[in-house]
Amino acid sequence: MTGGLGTNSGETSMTSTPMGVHPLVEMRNISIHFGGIKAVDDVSVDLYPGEVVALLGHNGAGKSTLIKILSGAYRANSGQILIDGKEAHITAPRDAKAHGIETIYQTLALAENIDAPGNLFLGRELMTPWGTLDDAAMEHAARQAILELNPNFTRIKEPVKNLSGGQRQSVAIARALHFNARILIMDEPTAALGPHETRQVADLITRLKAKGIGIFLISHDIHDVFDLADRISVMKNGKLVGTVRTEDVTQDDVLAMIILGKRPKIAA
Amino acid sequence: MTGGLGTNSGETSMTSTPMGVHPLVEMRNISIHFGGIKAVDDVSVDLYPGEVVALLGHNGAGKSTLIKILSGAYRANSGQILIDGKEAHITAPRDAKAHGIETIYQTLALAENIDAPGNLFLGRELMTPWGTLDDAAMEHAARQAILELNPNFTRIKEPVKNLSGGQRQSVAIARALHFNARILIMDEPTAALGPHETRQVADLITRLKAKGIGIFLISHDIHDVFDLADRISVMKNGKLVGTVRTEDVTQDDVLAMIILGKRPKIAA
Amino acid sequence: MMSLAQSPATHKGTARDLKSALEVDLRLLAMIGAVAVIWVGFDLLTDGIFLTARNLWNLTVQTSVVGIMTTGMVLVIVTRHIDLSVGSVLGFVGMIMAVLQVQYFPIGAGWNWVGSLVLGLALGAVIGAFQGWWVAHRGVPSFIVTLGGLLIFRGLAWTVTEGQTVAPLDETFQLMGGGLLGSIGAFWSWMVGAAGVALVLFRTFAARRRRQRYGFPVRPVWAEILVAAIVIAGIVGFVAVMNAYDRPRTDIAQGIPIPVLILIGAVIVMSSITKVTKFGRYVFAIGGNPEAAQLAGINTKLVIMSVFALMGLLAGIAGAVQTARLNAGANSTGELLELSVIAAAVIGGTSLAGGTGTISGAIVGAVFMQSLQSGMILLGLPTPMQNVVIGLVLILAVWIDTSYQRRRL
Amino acid sequence: MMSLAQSPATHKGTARDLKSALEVDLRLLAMIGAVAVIWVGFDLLTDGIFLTARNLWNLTVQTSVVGIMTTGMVLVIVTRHIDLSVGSVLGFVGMIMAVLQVQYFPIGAGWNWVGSLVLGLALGAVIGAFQGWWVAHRGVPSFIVTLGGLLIFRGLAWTVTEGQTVAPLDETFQLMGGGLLGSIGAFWSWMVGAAGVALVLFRTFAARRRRQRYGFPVRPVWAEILVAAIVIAGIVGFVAVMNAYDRPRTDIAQGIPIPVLILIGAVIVMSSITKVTKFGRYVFAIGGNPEAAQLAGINTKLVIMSVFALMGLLAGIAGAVQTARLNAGANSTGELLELSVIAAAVIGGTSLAGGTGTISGAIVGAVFMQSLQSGMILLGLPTPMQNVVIGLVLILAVWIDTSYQRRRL
Amino acid sequence: ADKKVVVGVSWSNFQEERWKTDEAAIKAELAKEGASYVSADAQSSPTKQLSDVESLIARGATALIILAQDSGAIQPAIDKAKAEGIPVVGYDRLIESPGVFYLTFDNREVGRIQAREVFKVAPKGNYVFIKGSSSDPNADFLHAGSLDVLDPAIKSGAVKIVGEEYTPGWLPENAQKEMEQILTKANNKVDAVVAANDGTAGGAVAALQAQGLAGIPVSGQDGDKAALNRIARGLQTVSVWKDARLLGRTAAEAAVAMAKGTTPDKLPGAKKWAEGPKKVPMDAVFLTPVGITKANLDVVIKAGWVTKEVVCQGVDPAKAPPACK
Ligand SMILES: Nc1ncnc2c1ncn2[C@@H]1O[C@H](COP(=O)(O)OP(=O)(O)OP(=O)(O)O)[C@@H](O)[C@H]1O
Ligand SMILES: Nc1ncnc2c1ncn2[C@@H]1O[C@H](COP(=O)(O)OP(=O)(O)OP(=O)(O)O)[C@@H](O)[C@H]1O
Ligand SMILES: O[C@@H]1[C@@H](O)[C@H](O)OC[C@H]1O
Ligand SMILES: [Mg+2]
Ligand SMILES: [Mg+2]
Repeated sequence: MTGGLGTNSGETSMTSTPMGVHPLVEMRNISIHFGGIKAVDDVSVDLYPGEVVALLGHNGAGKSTLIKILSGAYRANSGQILIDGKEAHITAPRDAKAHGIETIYQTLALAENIDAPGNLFLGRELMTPWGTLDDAAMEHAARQAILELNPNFTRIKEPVKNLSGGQRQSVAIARALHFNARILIMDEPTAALGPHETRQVADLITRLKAKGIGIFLISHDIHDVFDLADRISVMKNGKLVGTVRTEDVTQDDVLAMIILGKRPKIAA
Repeated sequence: MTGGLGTNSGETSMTSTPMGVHPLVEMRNISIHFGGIKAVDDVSVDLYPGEVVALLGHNGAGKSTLIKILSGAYRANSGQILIDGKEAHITAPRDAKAHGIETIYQTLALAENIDAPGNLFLGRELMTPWGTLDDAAMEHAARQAILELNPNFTRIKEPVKNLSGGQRQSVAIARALHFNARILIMDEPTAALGPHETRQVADLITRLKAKGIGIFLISHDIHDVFDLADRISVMKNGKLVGTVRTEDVTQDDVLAMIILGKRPKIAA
Repeated sequence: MMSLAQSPATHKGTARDLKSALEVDLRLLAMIGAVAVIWVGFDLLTDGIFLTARNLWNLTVQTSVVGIMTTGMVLVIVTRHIDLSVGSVLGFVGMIMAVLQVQYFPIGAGWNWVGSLVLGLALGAVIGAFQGWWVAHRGVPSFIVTLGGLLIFRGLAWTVTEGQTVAPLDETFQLMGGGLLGSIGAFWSWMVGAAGVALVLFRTFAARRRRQRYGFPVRPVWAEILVAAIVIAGIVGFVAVMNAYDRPRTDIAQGIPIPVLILIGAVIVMSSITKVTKFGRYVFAIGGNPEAAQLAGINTKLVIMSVFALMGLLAGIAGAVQTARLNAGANSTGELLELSVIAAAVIGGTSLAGGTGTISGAIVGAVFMQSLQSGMILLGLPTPMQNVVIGLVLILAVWIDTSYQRRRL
Repeated sequence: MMSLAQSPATHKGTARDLKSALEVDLRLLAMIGAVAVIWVGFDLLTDGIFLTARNLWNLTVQTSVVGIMTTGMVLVIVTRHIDLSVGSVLGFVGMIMAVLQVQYFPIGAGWNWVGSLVLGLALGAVIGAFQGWWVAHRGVPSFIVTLGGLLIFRGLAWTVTEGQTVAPLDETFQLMGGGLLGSIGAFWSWMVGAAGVALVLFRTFAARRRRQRYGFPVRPVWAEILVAAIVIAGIVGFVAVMNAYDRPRTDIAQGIPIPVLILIGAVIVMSSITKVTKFGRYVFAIGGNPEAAQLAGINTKLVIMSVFALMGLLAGIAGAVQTARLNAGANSTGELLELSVIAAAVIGGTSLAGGTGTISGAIVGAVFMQSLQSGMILLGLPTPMQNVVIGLVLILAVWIDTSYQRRRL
Repeated sequence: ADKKVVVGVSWSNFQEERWKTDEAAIKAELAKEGASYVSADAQSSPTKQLSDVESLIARGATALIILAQDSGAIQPAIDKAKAEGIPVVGYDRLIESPGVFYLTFDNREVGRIQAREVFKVAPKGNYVFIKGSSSDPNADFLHAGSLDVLDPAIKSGAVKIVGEEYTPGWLPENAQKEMEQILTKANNKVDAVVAANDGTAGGAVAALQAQGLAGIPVSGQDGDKAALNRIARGLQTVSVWKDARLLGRTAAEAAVAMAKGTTPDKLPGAKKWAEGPKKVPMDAVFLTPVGITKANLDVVIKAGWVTKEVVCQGVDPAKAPPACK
């Protein structure tokens, strides 16, 4: 909880750097449209090291689209992204990874025909000294990473298309966590997880925070959000309703933001 | 709550018909395996009219596989399905629909290239008097059905592949609810839904119960399950841990069943 | 493959507003634009020969065989399948019809051509259904089944007469090929045009009514009128061009050639099937997600088998047209045609990944390919170089088309 | 399409246990079984000619051109693309090599064949990369790009000499075709066999070691030995057969023909690429889910372009073999070969939907097709009837294969 | 006023080496007469050929030269031309239709020459037929001509057919595979090969060479340069040479004359002929195909068809034919 700062202007977040702490990420005035629809409309959010910022909003509010711009999956029509205070040009997922951004996509983004270790290390394979894929090492590492989340998961060599919904999600989570991200984007990471597995993820998030990693968390579970997030940004119909500090608001305040699009008095 | 009956033998549920009420569905000693793995192993569950039976279990426990056998997506290697006390031969989704079984699949099962009304009425299109597709009527009906769940959803003519995760799920839910099912299977119906939309679905379930519809509900949200379910069946590694009446157990009891595979004292 | 990191276009006020008011299929317009460009290009390069009534009339006839088949191929590809056998089936069915006419049925009998035509079309449909059965019920990849079909029916086409060409054919049957007498003249052409105009007006009106009934937004009236007017102008222009070409050394107008009439019929029927029937809806659903379609209770096997049967029937019809046009049954008829038929569909926007495609696009694709070929001959480049140019233009045109698509998103 | 409502097989004790102990690729075994069946069938029908050393030797040579190219086609299809241009590229590159040898480089010079070969292969790779660029960077469907390529390079092949056949070629170059002197004799064949055996033993051992290091389960020792023994027996048997065929009218053993050696090299290299390199992993990831691959940070455009470049290179190699074999550069060389190459891959289990396929399966597929063709000629049926039979057997064999697959699940 | 003469030529399968020469000859003659040349290639498809002819007519052709892919299926194209009043020269292959001027080297005669020359060298023994594409009707004419010559010997048992295959697409590589399999089947007991053209002959010779059998009699046609070289080196027995330049020049002359109103019967050398399958009376000029063998290779060199260097490249001086001395 180093530098969490409740920004409080609705349309443009006034970022400041208290105590000289740079925000890890600043997204400024981001807009994107698909054909006629403005999926994200002039939204600004930021994220400090060791902070969890939750993105909430009704279905179709634009949450996934916003974070996909940060992860390099989409390119914004306008707006700016700053990382560590410097403008970053993220035009492809590779660029985001180079900045230490790891993402768990809502759609998981797994190669269905490849097994869990293959997916976990996709794009960052371990190699033997002879320059060949080190499948055994990858299997070993993947086993450990996934079992930590999900102790019942043993079918590690199966193509992921044959896995259950929660097993697939475990693979996606393990992949994002394995590579020491500085910035972690989690788009509904526990939607398909069982209660035990969800607990594990929550614990992990707490541990990562402690290590100074910044996390954007999209979740529909208000309980979880209040447990984990330092700040909450709420979107509605592509626009940012506002950003509040979790400690300043009640769950009902946040629900009102989500459903009615009204910013609570306290943060006004 | 007509005839909810807590069955209580672990491996084979002893179905009885108190007060002459037939169970709507009985699945008896169902097994299925994929290659080497026994995804469902000798599981028996049943469902009475107006009852909600929740299926719980860790990720990969076999919940989805079990209900896919009832919905005709998979064929069991062994076991029996009875509907209204009579053996039913369900070898294809069509057979299940003919028995009034509607399913919300965890994977949603939408045709990505088709819009929401098209998906909602897929296989049961409305026709004009001239025998052509009545797209306007379908659009009208779909709009109403979906807006009821999700008031922010306006992009009804968009191919569903362009919709957000929650919007897609709304379409799948609307489809299952629209056709007056007698038996409803819901596999994590609210996983991608926002808090408001989730509330709507819960209300709907309560109303359907009142109409005497039987519902199998798979969900990872223990709160919801306790709010909605009359009985809870827990699976672990393909096997049935046991079935309990919600009113007889605590949330911790159920969590213990899920994680440890132990049946609580009370239901023993 | 579509790039993920794409930059959606910035909002262009008037263009987008106009587009949304007109609600037209921009992809089709782009394709028609591409055709228009090469037409004008060829016309300039050939000193005005390309855009004569006569050349356009020829072009429509030359397009008809591929055009008829590509309407079926769209459905096959939309369901994520492929049919490599269409050329061979066309050849085999054509050969059978020719042999029936010349060797089995009494020459000159009035029912001769009807009998052989009906039997031929039935044969085409049965062959298609048979292949579809292997695909849908036996689970053999359609590439293999229809590659087998390609070999089998080409071989059988030879075997029927041991390679001999069968000619000449029944006089009435020949009309289907659009030869010297095979067009319907000015009066009936105008009648067909009038029917087309009536259809357009009726559909516009009916669709508007249906939407209004539910209070859905409809196009502004001026836009509705404008779109209908453009389509009607197209129809009238088409008939006028067909009528502007006279029978050689007479001043009797040819009018619409019969094979083109058959093509128009196929387009209308197949478009209707894809747009207003359950069957068409299921075809697209299967293409979008075969599992989802099955889970929705659709009898996907039956649908797929029917799609192949329909393709076989259309290959049979095309076989009749082609055989009539050649006035001969030859065992090589239709060789390599599968490639043109599939190419027309793909150029017209049908995706080999399944789930998307339009009949109208495929027809424009067929016209595009045939225009290139015919135009090339008019240009008089050395023959092998013509292929080089066709290959290049093909790639460029589809590139412009797809990149236009992408920008628009 | 796979039926969803499928009934997984009941547990068959010993068979499954044996299978899991051996961990072998059952699909490949089924394919090899199918080949064995038609071999024995042909042998009976041809009174023992089919399974003579001489015929098998011929068969390997005849398979080499398609075999070399199909190793690349597997990768192309796995990435959800297609290359229709391979036959034309083969013809064009072959023609260029022939012309360089005969018309540009000094005849008889020792470097003549090397120079023309190297330039030819480079040309093939460049052509492939060029087509891949259009597909990956410009987003034009590969069907269109390579259909364009088919037309372009066939036209250019003609243009090089205006249709004239160029022959005879350099003596050394001819060896690549496996003619009278184009095989390596008994001694070197055994050496190659020994190298193969060593490779098998080394890989078995190394893989076992690596798994054991992490305490993963490994095959029981008896199973490991059994599998290795079968593979080694295959290698030894192959060399023995190649050596059993003598140069005509001598008792000097032919041994492995050079084109077959090239094929073996292509198979080893391409198998390794698919199995042990990042590149191969990315190819499959792209086939499984192109978006996911891109989101994982893979440079998917570069991968796809490289796959096409590799395909072009292999078409160039095949062009050298084919041209050497004919001892002539002819503009028509390789016509229609694309279909055989794609068919071999599909028969061998490569799915046109992308994401699955093996090099070894594709080679077995190529052998299967060529066996049918060669066997048919031995049988002496009328040629067009041969196609009918090939078509039927093709469908049946793939059906048995796929339905066996399905039952096993 | 005299309209400019435009001669449209419809080729059947330009991929064969010889047509380029025909084209050059036609073009040269037309240029000399001030007429212009337009052309199209049907790529072995009768269907495309029909479209081609339509396009050539649209292009303003005032006379047509048609190399028919299929003499049956070309009829509608002829009808169109006639309806437009455009005269037609049936080039190389018979188009049996009244009013068409028929100018050819008789294909059946080509087949006869092929068999005759081979038969001279191998009057008895095992024969193989490599027949060319089954979808090209000419393949059957050639074969029929060969049988005209060989039938008696076959009946008497002196000649035995041990293999007979059509060659898909006329492709040399297909001919090669066929020959390999036939040799396997006959255990190399093959004494002569009647190959339908020089391309397929090339494939057959490659297969023979691989068995050390090069030198047994092999036929061909078209006078392809590679084939003439094979003859010089003793690898092929005969290539039936249809002097394409003569054929081309004559055709061009006829086309121009007919475009200007000359009727076919008034053309130089024209004679009445009605021996087609349908016995349609036509005006025709027959040119004589020449069988080129080792003995008369000088004919093609003297005619300027090829240079001596090309023909004699790589010939062993010891066994050189007279033309290479
Ligand atoms: N590729 C696309 N093409 C067209 N529209 C799109 C596309 N992706 C998203 N949209 C639209 O943009 C809007 C925002 O979608 P987004 O996925 O960001 O919502 P979300 O807030 O993540 O919702 P959810 O909670 O349901 O996941 C939605 O209306 C959606 O339909
Ligand atoms: N088609 C298939 N092929 C092979 N294995 C499968 C297949 N479908 C499911 N399985 C396996 O069967 C087991 C049960 O899967 P299922 O999807 O029923 O789990 P689940 O209880 O629904 O889990 P979740 O909560 O994650 O959705 C898992 O181990 C899964 O990997
Ligand atoms: O001259 C030959 C021609 O008659 C035939 O049709 O095609 C092949 C040629 O070689
Ligand atoms: Mg989302
Ligand atoms: Mg599940």
